[in-house]
Amino acid sequence: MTKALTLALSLVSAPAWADWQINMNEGVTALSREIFDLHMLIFWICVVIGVAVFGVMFYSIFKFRKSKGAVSEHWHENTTVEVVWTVIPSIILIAMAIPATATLMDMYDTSEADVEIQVTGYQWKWRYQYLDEDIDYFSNLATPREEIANEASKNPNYLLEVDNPLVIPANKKVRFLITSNDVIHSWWVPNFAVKKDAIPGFINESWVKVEQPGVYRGQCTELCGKEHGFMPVVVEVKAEADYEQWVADQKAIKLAMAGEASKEFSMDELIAQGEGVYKMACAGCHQPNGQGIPGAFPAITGSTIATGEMDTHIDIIVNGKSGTAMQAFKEQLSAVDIAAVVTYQRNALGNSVGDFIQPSAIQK
Amino acid sequence: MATVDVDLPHVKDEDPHHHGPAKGLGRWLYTTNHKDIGSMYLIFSLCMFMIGGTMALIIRAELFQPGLQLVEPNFFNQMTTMHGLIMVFGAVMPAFVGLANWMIPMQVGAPDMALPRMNNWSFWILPFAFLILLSSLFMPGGAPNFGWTFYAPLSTTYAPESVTFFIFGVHIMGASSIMGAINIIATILNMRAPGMTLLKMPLFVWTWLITAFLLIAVMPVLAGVVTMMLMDIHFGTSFFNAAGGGDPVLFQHVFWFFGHPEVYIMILPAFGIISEIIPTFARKRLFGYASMVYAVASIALLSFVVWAHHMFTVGMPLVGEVFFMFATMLIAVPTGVKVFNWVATMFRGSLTFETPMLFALAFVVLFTIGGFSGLMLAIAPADFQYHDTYFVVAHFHYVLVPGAIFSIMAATYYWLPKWTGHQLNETMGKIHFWLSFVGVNITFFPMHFVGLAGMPRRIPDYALQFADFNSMASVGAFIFGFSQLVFIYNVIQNVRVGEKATAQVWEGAQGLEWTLPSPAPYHTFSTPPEVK
Amino acid sequence: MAVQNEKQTKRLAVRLATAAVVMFGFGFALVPLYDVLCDITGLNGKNFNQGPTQIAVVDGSRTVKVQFITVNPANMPWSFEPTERSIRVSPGEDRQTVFYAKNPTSKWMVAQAVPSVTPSEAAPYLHKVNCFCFERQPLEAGADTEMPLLFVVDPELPEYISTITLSYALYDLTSEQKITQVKPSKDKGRVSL
Amino acid sequence: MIGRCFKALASVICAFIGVQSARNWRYDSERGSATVFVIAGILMTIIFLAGIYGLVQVVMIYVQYSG
Repeated sequence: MTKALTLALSLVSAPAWADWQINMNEGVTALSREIFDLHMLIFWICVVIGVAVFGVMFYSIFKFRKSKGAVSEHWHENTTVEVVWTVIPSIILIAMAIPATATLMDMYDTSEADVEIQVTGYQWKWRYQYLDEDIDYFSNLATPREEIANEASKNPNYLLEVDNPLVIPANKKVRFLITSNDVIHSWWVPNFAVKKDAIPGFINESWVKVEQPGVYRGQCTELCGKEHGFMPVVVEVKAEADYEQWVADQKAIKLAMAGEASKEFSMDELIAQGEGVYKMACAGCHQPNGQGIPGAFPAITGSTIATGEMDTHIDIIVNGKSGTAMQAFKEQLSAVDIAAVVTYQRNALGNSVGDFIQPSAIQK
Repeated sequence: MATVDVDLPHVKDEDPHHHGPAKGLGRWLYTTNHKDIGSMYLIFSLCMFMIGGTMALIIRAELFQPGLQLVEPNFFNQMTTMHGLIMVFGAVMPAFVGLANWMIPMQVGAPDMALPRMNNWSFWILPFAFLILLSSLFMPGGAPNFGWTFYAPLSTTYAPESVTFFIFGVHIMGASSIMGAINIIATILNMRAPGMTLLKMPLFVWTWLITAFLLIAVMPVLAGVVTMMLMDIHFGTSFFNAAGGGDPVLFQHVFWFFGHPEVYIMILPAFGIISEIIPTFARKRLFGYASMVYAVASIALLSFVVWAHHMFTVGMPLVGEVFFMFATMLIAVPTGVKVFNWVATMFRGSLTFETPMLFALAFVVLFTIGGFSGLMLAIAPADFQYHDTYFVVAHFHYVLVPGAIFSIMAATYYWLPKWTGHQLNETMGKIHFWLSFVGVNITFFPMHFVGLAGMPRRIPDYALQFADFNSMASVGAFIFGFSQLVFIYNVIQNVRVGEKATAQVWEGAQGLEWTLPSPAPYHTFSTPPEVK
Repeated sequence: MAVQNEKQTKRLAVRLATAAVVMFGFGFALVPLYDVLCDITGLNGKNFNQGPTQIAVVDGSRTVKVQFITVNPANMPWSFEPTERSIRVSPGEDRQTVFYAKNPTSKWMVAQAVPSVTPSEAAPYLHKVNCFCFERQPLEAGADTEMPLLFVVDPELPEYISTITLSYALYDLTSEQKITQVKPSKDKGRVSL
Repeated sequence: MIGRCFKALASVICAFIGVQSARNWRYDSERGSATVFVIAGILMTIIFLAGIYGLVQVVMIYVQYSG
C-alpha cells in the first residue's frame, strides 16, 4: 500500500505549475470582501461544531472499546440534551442569517450606475454592448488550439485569455444587464464576486465597483454545450482617464473599419486575412482542415455552398441558418472579415473556385 | 432500536413439503420472492455502480492534466451526464430498494412483500430502462450531454436526438420507483407481525416508510417535467421555450421541486442503516429513537419548501432569495442534529470495529463534512461564489459517496452473512474500507480547494492554477475505483465458501431478522412470529 | 396472508397509486401556478398587466429612467433596435416609444418579441397599454417597420427603484407560422400552448 | 377532541425541532389516527412558511434602516 501512495504523490508533484490556492478569492471589491468574511464566518462555525462532535466521537471510540473492557450503559434517551443541541445551532444560524441578508441586499442594489453594459451570452463567446456609447464587440477565447491539443506549451493565462476583453472604469459603479442568445450561460468573475445566469428571453442585472485597476479573469459557469469550458470572461479595469481614452480609441477604430470596407483588396490579401478569421470563427465546428464533423457540422471542402453561387455563400455567413448551429455572423464579423473568409473558403481547404469578393460588395 | 424479545416456537424448518426456489433462469424471471428480487436489485445496482464508476474514471483521466488528452468536449459532457444519471438512478436508489426488499419483510415479521408480482415487475423494467439510456451512447449525435440536471433549453432545443430515449428511460425508472414505494408502504403498514407496533419497528423500516412517501410524492413530478420536455421537443408546445411564451426558469423550479426531496430520498435510508449498525457494534440502544423518527418525518416534509437554494444565481427577486436562505438554514438543523444522536449512542458504549462499523463511522465523519459544506452553501451571498463550481461537486460527492455508497457497503457487510450464511473475509473487508476511505478523501477533498479558487463545474479542461489539485483528485479517483474490485472479489469468493455464519452473526445485533437462521430460508415467517 | 389483509392492501395500493397520479397532475399544475407567482412577484421580469389602465394621477415629484434594450436570439437575422435608448418618465404619465425592425433576408418572415423587465420587483408596476409584443410581427423580404410601445409606470412603484430596464428578445417563428395560420393570432402577447 | 388535536400539533412542533420523548410518542402512536397527524403536519408547515416570510420581512426592514 505505501509503495502505491509514494508513486501517486510523486506523480502529483511532477508538473511545475504548483499553485496551491485552497481558499476563496478575497476579491477586489467591497462586496467580495464582505462575502469572503461571511464565508470564513460560517466556515469557522462549522469547524467549531465539527471539533466538538468529532471530539466526543473519537473520545468514545478510544475510551469505550470492548477490547479495553468497556461495558455499555443502558440509558438511551435525554430530551433536554437533545433540545439544547438543537436550539443552540438554530440560534447560531439565525444570527448568521442577518449579516447575510444585509450583504444580499447590497448585491441587489443596482441603482445610480455610471456605466451600463449589456452582456449577452452566445454559444461559446460573450458579447459586450456599451449602452451609453456605440461600442459593441465579441470576446472570443484567444488560447491557440495548439496549446489545447498539447502541441505547444501552455501560457500562464491558458484558457483565461480573450481577444477583446471587457473594459470598465475603476471606482465607478458599472451595471451589467445579462441575457443570452441561445442557451443558459452564467457570467462570473471570482474577484468581483459577481455571478449571474444569462437566460435566453429574459434579462438579469448585477453590478460591480472596482477600486484597483487591473485584469480580472473568470469563466462561464453554467453548462452551455460543447465549448462551455472555452468561453472565458476577462475584464480590464482601467483608471478613469485611461478608460475615456479607450472609449475614444474604440470610436476611431469603428470609423477606420467603415473606411476600410470601401478599400479594394487583392485576392491574396483576402485569403491571408481569411485564414485567420476562419481559425477564430469557423474552425470550432467546421474543423481546421475544413472536413467538419459528419452528422453534426458540414464540411467546407467541396461543399455545394462554398463552391456554388457566391451570393448564397455570403447569405449563409451573414444571416446564418435558423434552426441549426450555423450562427448569423453579421454582427460578429466586419465586412472585411466576411469578404476575406468567403474568399478563403472558396480558394483554400481543397476548394479552388478562383473568384473573390470585395468588402464593399457585402451589404450587412 | 426497540428491544424485541421474541417467543418463537422452535420450528425446525419451514413446513418441509414447501417447494424451494424454481430451477434455472425461470427462478429469476418469474420470482415473486422478496429475497430473490432483493438480490437482483443489489446485483443490478453493483453493475450500474461499475459502469457509472468507469465513466467517472474517464472524466478524472481527462482532468488529470490541463489540455485535452483523451476525449473531445462533447463526449466529456456525455460522460458527466451519464455518470450522474447512472449513479443516482441506477446505483444508489436500486441498492436501497434491494436492501429494503431483503430486510423489511424480515424485520417486520412479514412472509413477503405485500404485492409480490408488482415487486417483480418493478425490478424487471429497470434493466430495460438503463438499456434504453445506455444505448443512446451509440446513436448519432451521442448520448445526452446536458448534465444530469438537464436544464432547458440545452436539453430541449439544443439537445442531441437521443434526448427522447433519455426521456423514456427516465419515465420507466420513475415508474419502477413508484411501484417499489407503493409495495414498501403496503408491506410496512399492513403486514407487520402481531405485536410489532410502529413503536418497535427498526429505524431502517421507519426511514424507508418515510422515503417511500417522498418517492410517491416526487417521482411523478419528475415524470411530469420530462413529459413537458417531450411535448416541447416533439409536439410544438412551449413550456420552456421563451419564443412561445414559456420560461427556462420554470423548468428549474419544477425540476428542483423534485430534485431536493430526491437528495433526501438518497440519504434517509442511509440514516436508517447507520442507526441499525452503530447500536449493534456499540452494544447500546440508539440514543433518542423517538426523536430520530420524528426528525426524519419532519425532514421529509420540510424538504419540499427549500428547492430554490439550487437557483440562487438565476435572478430571483430579493424576497424569494432571502426566504429560501432562511428556510434552508432552518431545516439543516433537524438533519445535522441527527449526527449527535449517533455520537451519543457510541458514548459510554462498548465498541468493536468490524467492517460494517468502520464504514458506519466513516459515514458519520465524512457525511458531516458534506453537511457542513451544505450549510456554507445555504448562505445565499456566499453561494454566488460557490454556485456551479467544484465546491458544489465536493459537497454532493461527500454526502453521496461516503454518505449513501458507504452506508450501502456497510449494510452489505452487515446483512450478507444473514442472506448467504457465510461471513465475508474480515481482512479483505478492512483493506477495502481503508483503500476506499483514502481514495474518497484524496479524490473529493481537493475539489473543495479548486472550487473555492474558481474552477467551474462540468468543464473538460481548466486553467493552470487548478492543475495540481486536479491531478491529485484523479489519482484518488483511481484508488477509490479499483478498491471496489477488492469488495467484488470478497463477495464472489465468500458467498459460498466463506466462514459459516451463526444465526446471531453479530454479538450486539437485535431485531427479528437475527432470530432467523443464517442463511435465511427461502420463505421466512410464513407463520407470523409473536413479538412481545 | 389473511384475506382481510389482502383487501386492505389492495385498497391502500390503489390509494397510493392515485396519489402518484395526482402528483403527476400537480407537476403540470405548477405551470399555471408559476405564472400566477410571476404575476404577483414579477419573478423573472415577466409581467402580464396589459391593456388600458385607469391610472389618472401623475406623480410629478420624481422621474424614473426607463431603458430599452434588444436581443436577437438564435440566428434571428432581423436588425432590431430601439429608436430611443432610454427616456425619463414620471410615474402615472402615458408615454410612447418606437422600435425599428428590418428583415434583410430574401423571404417573408414573422417574429415574436418576448419582453422582460429588470429589476424584477419593478415588473408589476410597468403597465404596457399597447405593445408590438402582443402579436406576432410579419415582415416581407427586405421590408422594415416601426413598432410602437405605449406604456405607463405605476405611481406605486417603490421609492428605491430609479431605473427600469425593459428588454425585448425577438424570436423567429416563421417555421411554426406555416403550420398554424397566416394571419397573426390576436392573443395577448402569449402564444397559447 | 380539541385536546387530541392540540397534542398532535404539539408533537408536530417537536418533530420540526427533531426532538421527542418515547413517552409522548407512545401516547401519539396509540391514540392519534394518521390523518390528524398529516393535517397537523401540513398546517404546521404553512405556519412555518408564514413564520419565515414574516422573519424575512422583519430582517429586511431592520437591515434597511440600520444602514
